[in-house]
Amino acid sequence: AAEANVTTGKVLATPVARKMAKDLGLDITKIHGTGPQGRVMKSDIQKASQPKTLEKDHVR
Amino acid sequence: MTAYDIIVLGGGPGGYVAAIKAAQLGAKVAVVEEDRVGGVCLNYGCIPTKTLLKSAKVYQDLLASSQYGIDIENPETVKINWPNLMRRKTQVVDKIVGGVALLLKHNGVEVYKGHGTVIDAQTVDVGGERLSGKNLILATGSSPSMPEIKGLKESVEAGYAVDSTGAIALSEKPRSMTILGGGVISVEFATLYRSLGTKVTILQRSEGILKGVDESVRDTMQGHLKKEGVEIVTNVSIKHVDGSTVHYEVEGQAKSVESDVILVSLGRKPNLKGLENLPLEIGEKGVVVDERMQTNIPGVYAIGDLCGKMMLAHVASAEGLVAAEAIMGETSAIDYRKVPSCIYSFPEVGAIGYSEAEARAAGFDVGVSTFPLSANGKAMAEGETTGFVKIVHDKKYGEVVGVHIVAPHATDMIAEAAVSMMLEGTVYDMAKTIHPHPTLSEIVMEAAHGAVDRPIHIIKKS
Amino acid sequence: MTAYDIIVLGGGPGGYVAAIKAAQLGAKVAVVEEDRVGGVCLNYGCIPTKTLLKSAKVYQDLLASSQYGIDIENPETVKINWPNLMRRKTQVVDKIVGGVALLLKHNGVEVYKGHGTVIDAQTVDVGGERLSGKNLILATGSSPSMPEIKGLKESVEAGYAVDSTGAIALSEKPRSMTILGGGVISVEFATLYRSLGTKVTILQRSEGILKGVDESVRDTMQGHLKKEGVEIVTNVSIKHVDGSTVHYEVEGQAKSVESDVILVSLGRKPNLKGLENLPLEIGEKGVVVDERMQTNIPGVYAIGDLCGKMMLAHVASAEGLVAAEAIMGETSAIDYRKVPSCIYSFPEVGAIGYSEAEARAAGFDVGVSTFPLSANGKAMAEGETTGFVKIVHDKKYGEVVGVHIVAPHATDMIAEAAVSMMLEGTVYDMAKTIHPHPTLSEIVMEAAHGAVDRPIHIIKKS
Ligand SMILES: Cc1cc2nc3c(=O)[nH]c(=O)nc-3n(C[C@H](O)[C@H](O)[C@H](O)COP(=O)(O)OP(=O)(O)OC[C@H]3O[C@@H](n4cnc5c(N)ncnc54)[C@H](O)[C@@H]3O)c2cc1C
Ligand SMILES: Cc1cc2nc3c(=O)[nH]c(=O)nc-3n(C[C@H](O)[C@H](O)[C@H](O)COP(=O)(O)OP(=O)(O)OC[C@H]3O[C@@H](n4cnc5c(N)ncnc54)[C@H](O)[C@@H]3O)c2cc1C
Repeated sequence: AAEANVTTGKVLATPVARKMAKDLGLDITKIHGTGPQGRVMKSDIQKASQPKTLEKDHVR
Repeated sequence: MTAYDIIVLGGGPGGYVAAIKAAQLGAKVAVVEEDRVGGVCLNYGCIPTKTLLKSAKVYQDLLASSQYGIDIENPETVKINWPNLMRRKTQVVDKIVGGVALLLKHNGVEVYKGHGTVIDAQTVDVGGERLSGKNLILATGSSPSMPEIKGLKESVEAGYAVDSTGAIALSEKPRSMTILGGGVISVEFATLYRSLGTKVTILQRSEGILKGVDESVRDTMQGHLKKEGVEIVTNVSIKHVDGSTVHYEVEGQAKSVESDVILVSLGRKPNLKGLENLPLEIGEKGVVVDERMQTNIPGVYAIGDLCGKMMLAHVASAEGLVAAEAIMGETSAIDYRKVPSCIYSFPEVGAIGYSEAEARAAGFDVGVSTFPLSANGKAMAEGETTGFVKIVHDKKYGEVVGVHIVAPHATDMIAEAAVSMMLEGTVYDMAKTIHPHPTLSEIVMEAAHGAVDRPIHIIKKS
Repeated sequence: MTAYDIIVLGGGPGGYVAAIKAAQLGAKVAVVEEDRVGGVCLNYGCIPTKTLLKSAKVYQDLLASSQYGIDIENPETVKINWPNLMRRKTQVVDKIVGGVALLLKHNGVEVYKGHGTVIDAQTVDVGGERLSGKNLILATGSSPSMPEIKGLKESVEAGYAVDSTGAIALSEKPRSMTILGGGVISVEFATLYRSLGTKVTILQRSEGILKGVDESVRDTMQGHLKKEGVEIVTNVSIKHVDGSTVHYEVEGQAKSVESDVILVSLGRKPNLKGLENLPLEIGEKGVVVDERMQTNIPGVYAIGDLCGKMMLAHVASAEGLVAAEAIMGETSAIDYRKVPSCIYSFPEVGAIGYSEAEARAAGFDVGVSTFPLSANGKAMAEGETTGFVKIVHDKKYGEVVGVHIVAPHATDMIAEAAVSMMLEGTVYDMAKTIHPHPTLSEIVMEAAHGAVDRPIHIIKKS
């Protein structure tokens, strides 16, 4: 999968990811998408919304 | 004078859906319909043609049965029972039309039977009775165009030339049929009658049939119809009609063709009768409306074939929903680039969005990927391998902007593309979507793999 | 000793797809296959069954043709030509298997014919020849389980009892067949043989057939099969087999059934022969792997039926892609909740994601909406109205988490749901997607409308 499309302006994201980001007050353009072609998925929002300490986990 | 929130003029797939939706949203609604509810689609269009096409398909399958190991000892004993075939069509239509009448009733919509004349933006007359409505939805549909061709009117009167409504109610199977025009409806009738054994000739004014359809689809369908024995004459100029004979010119040569039936399928025009009192803005294709289906007159909406944006039943219905919602304070709109259209030929065609040429003209950074049915396991298992899928995408993000399918179930298969495009899906998403094996739908995944990188199941020249 | 980047053991839809993908990504790849490439799927499973099912469908359509207005004067002259039916099956299989062999060749994959024995994680022996590979992909598939039932072995030897491979190669049409087990494969064989006129009995140990399938689908299919004349006996305990007779107990009563053929369809077990030298971790269903299909041994991957996650060809292929990509340094993974599965019965079944019960058990705020085929215009036009769609969604955002379709083309229709779920689409998106009219796929849109608010084309009790 390619890198997130942050630089190109448009963000590929799923409807559920968008709704969840809005609910949680997250800026979807700043979230790294792991779906096909860097699409932001529900799980990416869930990860981003977790406390910072946990974020290390997914860096591996 | 009975007062309504909304009066809907015309009970076709545009009008009846708008009426039901508006009623569901709480409006008091009347529908005025001079014929049966269901409009052209249910009574004379989509449904009767597909019912007859099913019979034609059964007949074809029967003739080909021995290739599947099912023998009919004496194939001459297979007979088309024309009265039964027509009876089934009528039964199916009656049942569906009856269903729509019930739906209207259950949703509390009142149906007035008769010709409606719009008096002003709030008033409609039905046979002397006056209805008043805060809003008006015009859904009067369209009728076949009968162009000025010398002798055509007489041929119609003599019973040789018919329009599509005539062509679904012939009293016997014609031995031969000449179809004037090569659009979608022509191709469906050519499929229907050719499959039943009629000698079919299509006379087409322009260079090829199915104008507006993706080039690869046109080529495939034209080739396939010819292979099935349909004669297709292009670049034709029709000179005059003489009874059962059509005289035409092609490449400077005068020719003629005689047949049992002449089917005139040269486009349709909006039904404006009854609307004369409204100062409606009317464009080239029909009544002009904005995104919410409102005409130039506030409170007066127009939908479906009357507007002529895309003369399809599902467009009429979708526009009906938009109009009903607009009146009831909800906003929605249609992206016409995401509306599928179908041809119920054998094999079927399902298409949505930009054709390859349109996409290039629109300035996309166009990527195209195709995959043939002949490399698909299920198609081989079914013995029906004519067809392909073509995915047109914008390379920038990989967004799918057009999908064109020729396949036995293409009209059902195109829904995958429709929902993908609705969700602004990319070829990456389509490729990553696991499609079940063995299915025809795998061709979509394979073509998407081809767009991303390489398909698995075909040798790609690189 | 020839050295490869990857050795793939087994050339089924798991192995051959993994090999081609890895080769496309630049690896030097060998496939070891003791039978023909294509595995169970192409040679004895998916493809031959669907080819035979097509013949059965043609036969059924033929018997029903008069309802479509196509008469066969003397229906008794319709004959199943068993040798031709079998020959077509063989031809289709040979063609597809030949195609796979060509694909492998064109992608530069070397195929070794013979039984492979893994010596260690880098070495495979094929008939004395040693191949070395930096990585190993195990794709040896599965075989039918032959449970310990008294007399079964003798019945197999006497030629009465067969497994699925035997059931696609019978020398004549059986007058009667008893099927032990009520899973997907059983239902497909029941459909096949019942449609061809065989008297079919299914003996099922548990309360109902099609364990694991959504409740509504199970009920519909069970009812439909019974209506078609398949005898389904549930809560059965099989006691012993005596030649062509199965003795069983139901509700404390001893019973028996005699038939031409006994089909044993009681599950499948992973093929571990040749893998004995590897200290593989093996779970209840098969070889245990991580998300990237790697086993407990670094560099050794396993895919497909051998792992037994979902015993489906498209799962094997998708896992093959994951393994090939993992080895070649790309990451991908499969969400098994977004994998469709199909039953090629008449009508077909296509399903994906959570069943209603599973969704509730998983703790979703479950919404369910269904729409029947009997209210669909195209289904009426085609005269095939048994079926429905059921959409299971999570009410929080409306996300679609399961779709279950019973319909003539359900196996193609489920692709719409697959791509929707891949894109995390909601019922709102499905409802707003304009579906072409008239198509079976409209039921998906209608059910989605029902999930959001109200469908248009049915009277909903509220
Ligand atoms: C042969 C054929 C096959 C077709 N097949 C398909 C297909 O497969 N799929 C598809 O999507 N589309 C198909 N179409 C097109 C489809 O039928 C139309 O797009 C659709 O019917 C348009 O719906 P509508 O509601 O706008 O108008 P209509 O269906 O034309 O309905 C208009 C209604 O208004 C009534 N009416 C008109 N004026 C008045 C008045 N003044 N007072 C009272 N009542 C009035 C008419 O009697 C009619 O019932 C086909 C068309 C034809 C001719
Ligand atoms: C009757 C039937 C119908 C089916 N229909 C469908 C369907 O419609 N759709 C669907 O998705 N699935 C269907 N399946 C399931 C499908 O066939 C399997 O899921 C699929 O074949 C699994 O692929 P695989 O590559 O893992 O294994 P397999 O297809 O079993 O291939 C394994 C290969 O490895 C070879 N092999 C094994 N051990 C060795 C060794 N030591 N050395 C060399 N070669 C070896 C075998 O000869 C075989 O060719 C059906 C199965 C059956 C039985």
